[in-house]
Amino acid sequence: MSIAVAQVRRDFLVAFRARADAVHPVAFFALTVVLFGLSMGPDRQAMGELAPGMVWVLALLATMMGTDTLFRRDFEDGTLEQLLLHGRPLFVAVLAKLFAHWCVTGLVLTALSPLAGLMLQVPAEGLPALAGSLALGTPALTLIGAIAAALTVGLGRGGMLAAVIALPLFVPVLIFGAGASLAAASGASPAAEFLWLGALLAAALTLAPFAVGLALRVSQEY
Amino acid sequence: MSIAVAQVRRDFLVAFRARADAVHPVAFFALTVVLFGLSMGPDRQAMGELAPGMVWVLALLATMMGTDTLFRRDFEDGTLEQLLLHGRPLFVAVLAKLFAHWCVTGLVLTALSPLAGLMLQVPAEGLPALAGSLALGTPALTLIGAIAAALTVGLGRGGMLAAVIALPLFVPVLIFGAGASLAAASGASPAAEFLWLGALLAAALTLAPFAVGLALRVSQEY
Amino acid sequence: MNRARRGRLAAAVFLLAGTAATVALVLVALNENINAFHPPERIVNGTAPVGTTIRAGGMVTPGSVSRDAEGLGVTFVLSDFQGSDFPVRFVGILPDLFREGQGILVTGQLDAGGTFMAHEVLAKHDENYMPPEIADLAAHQAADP
Amino acid sequence: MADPSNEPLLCTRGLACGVNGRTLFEGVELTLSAGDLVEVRGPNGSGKTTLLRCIAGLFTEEAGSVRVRPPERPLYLGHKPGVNPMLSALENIRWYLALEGLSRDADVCRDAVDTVGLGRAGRVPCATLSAGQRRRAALARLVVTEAPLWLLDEPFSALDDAGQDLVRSLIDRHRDAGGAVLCATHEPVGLPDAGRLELPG
Amino acid sequence: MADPSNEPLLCTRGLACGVNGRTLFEGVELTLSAGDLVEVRGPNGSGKTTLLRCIAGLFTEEAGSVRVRPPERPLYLGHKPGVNPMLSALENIRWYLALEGLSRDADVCRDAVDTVGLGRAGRVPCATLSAGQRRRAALARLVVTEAPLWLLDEPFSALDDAGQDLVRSLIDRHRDAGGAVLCATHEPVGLPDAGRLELPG
Amino acid sequence: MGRFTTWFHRMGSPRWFFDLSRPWLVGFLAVGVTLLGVGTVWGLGFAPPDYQQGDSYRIIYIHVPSAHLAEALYVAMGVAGIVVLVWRMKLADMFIAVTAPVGMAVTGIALLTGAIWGRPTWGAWWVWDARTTSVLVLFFLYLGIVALRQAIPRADQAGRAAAVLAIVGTVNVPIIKYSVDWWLTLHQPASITFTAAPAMPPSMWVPLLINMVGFYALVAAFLVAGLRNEVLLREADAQWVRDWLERAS
Ligand code: HEM
Ligand SMILES: Nc1ncnc2c1ncn2[C@@H]1O[C@H](COP(=O)(O)OP(=O)(O)OP(=O)(O)O)[C@@H](O)[C@H]1O
Ligand SMILES: Nc1ncnc2c1ncn2[C@@H]1O[C@H](COP(=O)(O)OP(=O)(O)OP(=O)(O)O)[C@@H](O)[C@H]1O
Ligand SMILES: [Mg+2]
Ligand SMILES: [Mg+2]
Repeated sequence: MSIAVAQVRRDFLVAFRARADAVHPVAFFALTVVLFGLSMGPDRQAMGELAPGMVWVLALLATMMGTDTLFRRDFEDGTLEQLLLHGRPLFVAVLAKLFAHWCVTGLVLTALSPLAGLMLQVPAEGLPALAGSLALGTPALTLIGAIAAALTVGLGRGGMLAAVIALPLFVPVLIFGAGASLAAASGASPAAEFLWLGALLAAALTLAPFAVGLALRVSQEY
Repeated sequence: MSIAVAQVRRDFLVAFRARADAVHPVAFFALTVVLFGLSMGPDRQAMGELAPGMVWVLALLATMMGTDTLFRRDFEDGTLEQLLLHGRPLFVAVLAKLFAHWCVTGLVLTALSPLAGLMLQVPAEGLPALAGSLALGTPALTLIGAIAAALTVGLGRGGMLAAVIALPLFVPVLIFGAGASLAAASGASPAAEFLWLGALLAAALTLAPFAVGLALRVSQEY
Repeated sequence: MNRARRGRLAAAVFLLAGTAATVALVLVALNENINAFHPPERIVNGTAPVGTTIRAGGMVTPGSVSRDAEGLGVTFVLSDFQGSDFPVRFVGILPDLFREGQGILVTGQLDAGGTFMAHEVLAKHDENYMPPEIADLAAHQAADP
Repeated sequence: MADPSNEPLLCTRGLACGVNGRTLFEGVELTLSAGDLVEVRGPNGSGKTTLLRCIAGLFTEEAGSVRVRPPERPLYLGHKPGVNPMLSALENIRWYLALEGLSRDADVCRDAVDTVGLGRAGRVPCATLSAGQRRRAALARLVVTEAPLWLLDEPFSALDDAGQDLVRSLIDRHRDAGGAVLCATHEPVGLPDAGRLELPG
Repeated sequence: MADPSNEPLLCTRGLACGVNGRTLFEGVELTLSAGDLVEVRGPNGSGKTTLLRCIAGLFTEEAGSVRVRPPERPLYLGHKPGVNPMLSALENIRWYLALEGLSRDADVCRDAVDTVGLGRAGRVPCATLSAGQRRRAALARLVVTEAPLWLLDEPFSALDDAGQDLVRSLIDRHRDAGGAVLCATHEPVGLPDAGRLELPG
Repeated sequence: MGRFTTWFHRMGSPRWFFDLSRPWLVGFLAVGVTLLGVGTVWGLGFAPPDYQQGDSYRIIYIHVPSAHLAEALYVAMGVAGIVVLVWRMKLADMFIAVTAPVGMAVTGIALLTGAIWGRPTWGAWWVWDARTTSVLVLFFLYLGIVALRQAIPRADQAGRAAAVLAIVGTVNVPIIKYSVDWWLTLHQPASITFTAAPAMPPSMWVPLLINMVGFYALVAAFLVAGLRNEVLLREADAQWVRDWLERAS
């Protein structure tokens, strides 16, 4: 357990030191929301109908960009090697790392999503479902994105390759997440979508840490 | 002049060797178009009206992600130092680099945009203006994005910081670009927007190479 | 000419040419009006598209505002005071500045009958500020010169 | 640390590695017991780094076997320092101790950082350190570790004379305490009783 | 290359550099004329790299002046090799020649790559080379350049014995041809008539 | 400009500024607080209501000064940026460091008051017209400078990078200023210009002017205080700072 605590502590400390880095997924989210608002022309009502989906896609993109740097820095300075060598259960350390990362990205995105929704004209009754679906969805996205990030970490490519690998896996999360918020915004009950989201999160939480560990080992050898 | 030719040749060669890397902005564009299509729910007409703006935002994001890696690789392996040291007009080399980069990203995005427009239900009469505005707009985006990329290259942060810096400068390009395509899609004449886009491109083409050169020199010292 | 001098000359020429091109394009562009909205004339003569969301503007014709007996519905006529005007229908809360003679921007769709079904009404305010008494005075002066 | 069992700390049998079908080395037979020091020598590109990473478990061998005496894991110090640039040397070593499951006593960390000669430079983020100072921050791991087998890849690189002496004394102390060291290097370590493995390249 | 004018190749007066308000060195007075070799020595973190980068124009001095004899620019070989990993050593050197405005003759490139001992390894993308081989790819610049002033930052690092001898012979040849070399290093270069600049650290 | 003068600028200025600026701080603070008090009470309590907007127009007394200041601060940063790059004057670099967050806050106030004002007058909290959008861009430019500075570990280099960005961003300022004339915006054109009589009576514009000057003075006081702080931080190793700290404590 102490290894999880130490890892979380370290990653929070790093995030705090590299503040600019840690808030960037969030800044990216805010900026893209603004860009979408800008580009949409005069039709505010049509926008409101589509907006929950947009917010979801933007949150997804922001999460994805965040996961990209998740292991890269550690790979480059060699601390990832040390993490792989220590011989205690790797998935605990991985989970701790992902948890710390989610706290400074997904959680903040979730908290900001109602504001973003307002800017993009989401009807007020859709906002709780939007935030709720993101609260369930962003951890799943982080977990899935981490697999792609781990696989590509050694390649020194920008986040693009990871994005291409992860996006197909993101699709189910996106469909149910956006579905839940769209349903709520148009007055329907989003219960079914929420259950699916929960199932996806549970699955990701169970499998992803092991997949990430494996992927990290493999990518050391590129 | 020979320096420009040599730089373009080299960058094409690198792009060809690191194919996977070069096509990623394009793959990102394609995937996000699909994601948006997926997340938008059933209202196809509302979507059609907003779609030109969406395509534009997605092209902008893809370009931005591309510019991020523009100098990073060269910085890390030290070839950027050599580029800065050679003592011939730096802006020529910078322009050559940006030209090569635009050919493998912006140009391809432009070529793909009618297809993306069709997927997102842009009315047929809006497609030529969409592609045309991207043809003028993406080089401007590349030039502007390069300034931000150059400023942040030494920091080893993901592309996020560059995104935050560049996005405000992107806004005018986005407004006129999306404006032109929206106008054309709704049957109006996009002539004025095209002129503005042209003016922005000319301004970016004139100033950006020098700003990039300056920024590269400054960021060497971080 | 040595290498450094030649480089500087190239840069200067490049900068000059680029600036000239930019200025020329801006000047042409400024002459071209951006169709941010459709003036009454275009709505009336049928240039504005029917059935898609557009933006239109004009002045509220004095005496044309009629509110529904029940609900928030309101109908009024927008005009350019040069012979073109068209009816607008809106359901919702109007801005404080909405009044007769005021410049208004509406967003919505033109229906087949030529009525503009607005879903948003924005009031444009000009740069003049004055106390009510002076405004009254000015109005009187304008009325009887 | 000195283990009563007689099993050697490291034992490879017929080890072979290759990349893209080209064999770098084959038939490497190494046995390291307590107190052993073996230098891996060879021209550039001969596979020294690959051999060390293979023994550490970071690269998969083509043939043969590697056995590190369980339950131990080797300490690996590679080309990359393994030091987070946003954290100070002190904070880095704390994290490493937690990974290894060792006591994270503040004194232990401070001693380690002082031992490698960082002093005040050990309290600022490593991003602001020079190449050699960052390398020293990595050496602090050698001070605190309890792993009996060390795998060092060019441990002298970027270090000044004092730094090189420091590495030598650390290796010495470790051998005295019953450890073993496998060290890839281009210049002799300069310690007595050193074995030598030549990779032909 | 031998210039008739009597101006020295490099001349610094009262040069001082610092980071974040801390002064690393000050009052550095260096004059390098044709045939000079000066070793910059000093403990880790004393500012050797900073000095070289400052002379190359990659870092801004705090006080004093640097003058490299115009119209020349120095050659700088830093901690980073300056070699694109996607390109082969051959392609890298071709690009460098174009930057410098020199002839990009295929023979010249091939000779350079052979001289630094890469041979067949000079034809594959540098990403697949070992640390020392990549360093050799960077050394190829020393073979082709016409810059009279060389700034070398730890040129021996990661090189095997043959590689170190190669660097020595390149420096020798360059001095004979009327060039000058400023070299930051932790071990003596081992060439006659070497000057020495000690940074206190 | 000779090397000596450059040296003089870099080494001499911060201390010179620190020694002289204490009275400025007090003066700006006093003027700012007084004028803001007078102007605000006059504007909110005694100025006449508007013939169309009634009392809601009174937000003008905060909106206009903050909006104006937001632009002015950015221009000042751009000028400081040129000084940093050309003469390497440390004080200019510190000025950017201190101004960016203040400018961001002031821009935030302008945006917020504009949005609050827009709801009753225009009928919408936010519209994407040229004026509002360009001010939002201004906000993000400030944000970019703050983020960039924060990310760079070396202070001098951070200053130069921020200077580049500050200079590049100044193209936005004329756009903000003239957007209301160049394009059709929902935002009104200028009421007060230097070339024509104000489009409002003195009973309205005098308190506005007082508030404007008060705002400027208050922000100047903030900047001086911030700069003094920055000088101490940046020169912490210098002997004179140690002496000063000794005397202060
Ligand atoms: C969020 C929305 C708004 C933004 C971003 C904004 C921004 C600005 C800016 C930047 C200026 C300074 C122009 C200059 O340099 O002179 C300004 C001035 C002004 N604004 Fe706004 N504004 C907003 C909303 C409003 C609203 C709703 C009103 C009232 C109808 C308003 C009334 C004014 C007035 C009266 C001036 C002074 C004009 C002058 O005489 O210079 N603004 N605004
Ligand atoms: N990015 C940075 N930010 C702040 N300080 C730095 C930075 N880079 C280097 N320094 C400081 O500058 C000093 C000199 O660094 P430099 O790299 O020049 O040393 P060096 O003599 O080359 O050392 P080495 O022998 O380890 O390579 C170091 O003490 C370091 O703390
Ligand atoms: N990622 C890779 N892909 C393909 N080949 C590689 C890769 N990394 C290394 N090699 C090859 O493996 C060989 C051995 O590399 P290694 O790094 O083990 O050598 P080394 O003995 O450590 O050399 P040096 O003394 O230069 O550090 C090299 O010839 C290199 O060509
Ligand atoms: Mg090696
Ligand atoms: Mg160094």
